[in-house]
Amino acid sequence: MSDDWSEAERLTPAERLASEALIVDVDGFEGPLDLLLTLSRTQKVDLRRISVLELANQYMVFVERARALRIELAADYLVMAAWLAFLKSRLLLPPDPGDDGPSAEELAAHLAFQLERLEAMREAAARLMARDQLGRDIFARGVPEDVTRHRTVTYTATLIDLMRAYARIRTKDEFRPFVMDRDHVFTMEQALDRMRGLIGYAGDWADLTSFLPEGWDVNPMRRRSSTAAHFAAILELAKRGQVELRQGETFSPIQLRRRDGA
Amino acid sequence: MTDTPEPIEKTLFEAPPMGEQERMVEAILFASADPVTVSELQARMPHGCDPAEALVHLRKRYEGRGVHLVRVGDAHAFRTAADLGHLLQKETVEQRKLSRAAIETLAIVAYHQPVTRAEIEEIRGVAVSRGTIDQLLELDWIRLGRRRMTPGRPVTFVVTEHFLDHFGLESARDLPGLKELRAAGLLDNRPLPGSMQKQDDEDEATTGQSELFED
Amino acid sequence: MTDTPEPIEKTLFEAPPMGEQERMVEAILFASADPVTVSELQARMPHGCDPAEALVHLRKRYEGRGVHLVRVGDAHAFRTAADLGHLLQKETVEQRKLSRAAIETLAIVAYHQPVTRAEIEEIRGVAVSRGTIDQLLELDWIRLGRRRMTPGRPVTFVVTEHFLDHFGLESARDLPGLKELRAAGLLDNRPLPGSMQKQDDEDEATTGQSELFED
Repeated sequence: MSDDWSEAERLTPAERLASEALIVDVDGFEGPLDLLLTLSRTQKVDLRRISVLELANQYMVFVERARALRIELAADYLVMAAWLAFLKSRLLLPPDPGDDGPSAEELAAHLAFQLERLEAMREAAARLMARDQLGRDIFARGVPEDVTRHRTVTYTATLIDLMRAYARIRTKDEFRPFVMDRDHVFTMEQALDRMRGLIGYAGDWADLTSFLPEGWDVNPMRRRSSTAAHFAAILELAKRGQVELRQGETFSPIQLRRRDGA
Repeated sequence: MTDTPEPIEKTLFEAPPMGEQERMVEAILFASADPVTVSELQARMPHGCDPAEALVHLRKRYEGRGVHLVRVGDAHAFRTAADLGHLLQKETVEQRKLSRAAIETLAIVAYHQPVTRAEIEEIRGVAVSRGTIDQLLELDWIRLGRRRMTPGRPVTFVVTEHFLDHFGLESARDLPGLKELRAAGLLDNRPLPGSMQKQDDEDEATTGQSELFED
Repeated sequence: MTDTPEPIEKTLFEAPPMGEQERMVEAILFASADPVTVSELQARMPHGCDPAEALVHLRKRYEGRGVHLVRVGDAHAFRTAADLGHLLQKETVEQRKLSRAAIETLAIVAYHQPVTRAEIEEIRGVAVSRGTIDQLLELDWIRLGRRRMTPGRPVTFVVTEHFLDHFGLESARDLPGLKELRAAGLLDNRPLPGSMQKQDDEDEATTGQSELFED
């Protein structure tokens, strides 16, 4: 490494100053290749004709400076330093005829290629970002009447769903007062009107059931309704003294007859 | 020359040509999320522009096109030509289940039609939201029937042909009765107190219902 | 007339006149914020329409206007003219600042696609953090491509249509300076001399890429 130091001493003071400035910025580098690319700019030549030997020197000066300043460098920076040291020695020594690996020049050319490629990508990225961008320079329709907004939602229900729903309501509502079906209801007023006309024919005891209107004796609900209405009607007539009522025993037929003199 | 002196401002801050102003208005209206007023246009465009005039030109340019320049209150916006609206409806059919309220309401209309909103509410035991009725109307499953000849003359609802079609029914009379619902096990899940006595009621209900559909 | 009978199909399923088709394409593209493909247009338009031809007419019609018809990959969209962007800055939604690593990675994916993570790292000379890739995926600027047919079958990354749309590119072939970079050999995945195994990777990469840009 003392050899490296002597190399480093050959750098101009300006170069040394520049590499020290770089150290301050060490966190800003995106890896050793990025650092090498920055260092290569000091050579102010086409990357294809860059002196890799010189670049290797600059890099090693950078690493040494960082070490002197007790700056922790990431491992990949040190790996690169080791590789550059190896490359440098290969470049300086005459080629070994027995070595069938890549030549030092090939390795150097590859490093130059890598740098050039990275530089090219960096420029391409800059050009890309400088393009007119959607939402910044170019704009899409502000009120997209997009099809997604016009998406038709179809609601589905099967007959079973419908039946279940109805069944659910009906089971839920067993205790709901049932909507009166007027067709099946015989009111007391109706029965009273009717009985007033009929009692004239009830000279003798007759069952109340025989006074029920036609068509109201088969259907159970109709029968119950008319029976109740007529029962209430004859109670009213009895109260007014127009009829007499009798019932032999509990649950036996109720009988009525016209009260004489009424 | 002295009679009509050119205002100095005009020469100093020359407005872009009208064609250019038209392009500006076009781009602003296109990109804006809301309709844009003339004064908003003016504020965005270079000094001396006449957006009102540019709008006139632009409107003419889009006449008969697939997109029109329309006036929305005080503002202006691009809108799809009315006759092409159907192209924007991509058939992404998303199937959703009807809400419980909606299906119950529908069932009541089907079984009790013609039925008023108050009657639906009485049967369901809860208020029926406007939205539920609207949804069913929109789906074309129910429609307005004749007004009920009772105080207030409330509107009634009946099911539509489309409803019958959707549910594969020839007529509303084909709806399974309560007996069939019970037979299908749909009513049996909750034996109720006094269910013996209810049996009659149920029969009654079936009868009543068939009468209901007779007219 | 009798000499050249009109084919029956033509009379039965006559497509709308081209002017009408142009209006339709105009309406559909105007209504959509995202680019619409020709096949999507075809699916929405009446039978027998030729949206590709309508697009040619429409593009011409909007030349020099404030709004342009642009091509994005296989799709088409209306976009405001770039020179009017300054009038529309108000609409800008502040965009997250991309890190330098993200921008470079994006450029590498765009120019070298399909590219593996290892290749990106080789080009940049540094590890690519998970977060960088995630950010680009999230922006929908890159997506996973086919797996590379090399040991380990690594995934590759390619740019998306959305990327093209964002940067106003018709296709990845239109990336600025692509030809020059390729001619200079800077898009080659040149291996470190002496590493035989890398050779295969390179062939794959080159093939993959040329395929991508050829079609």
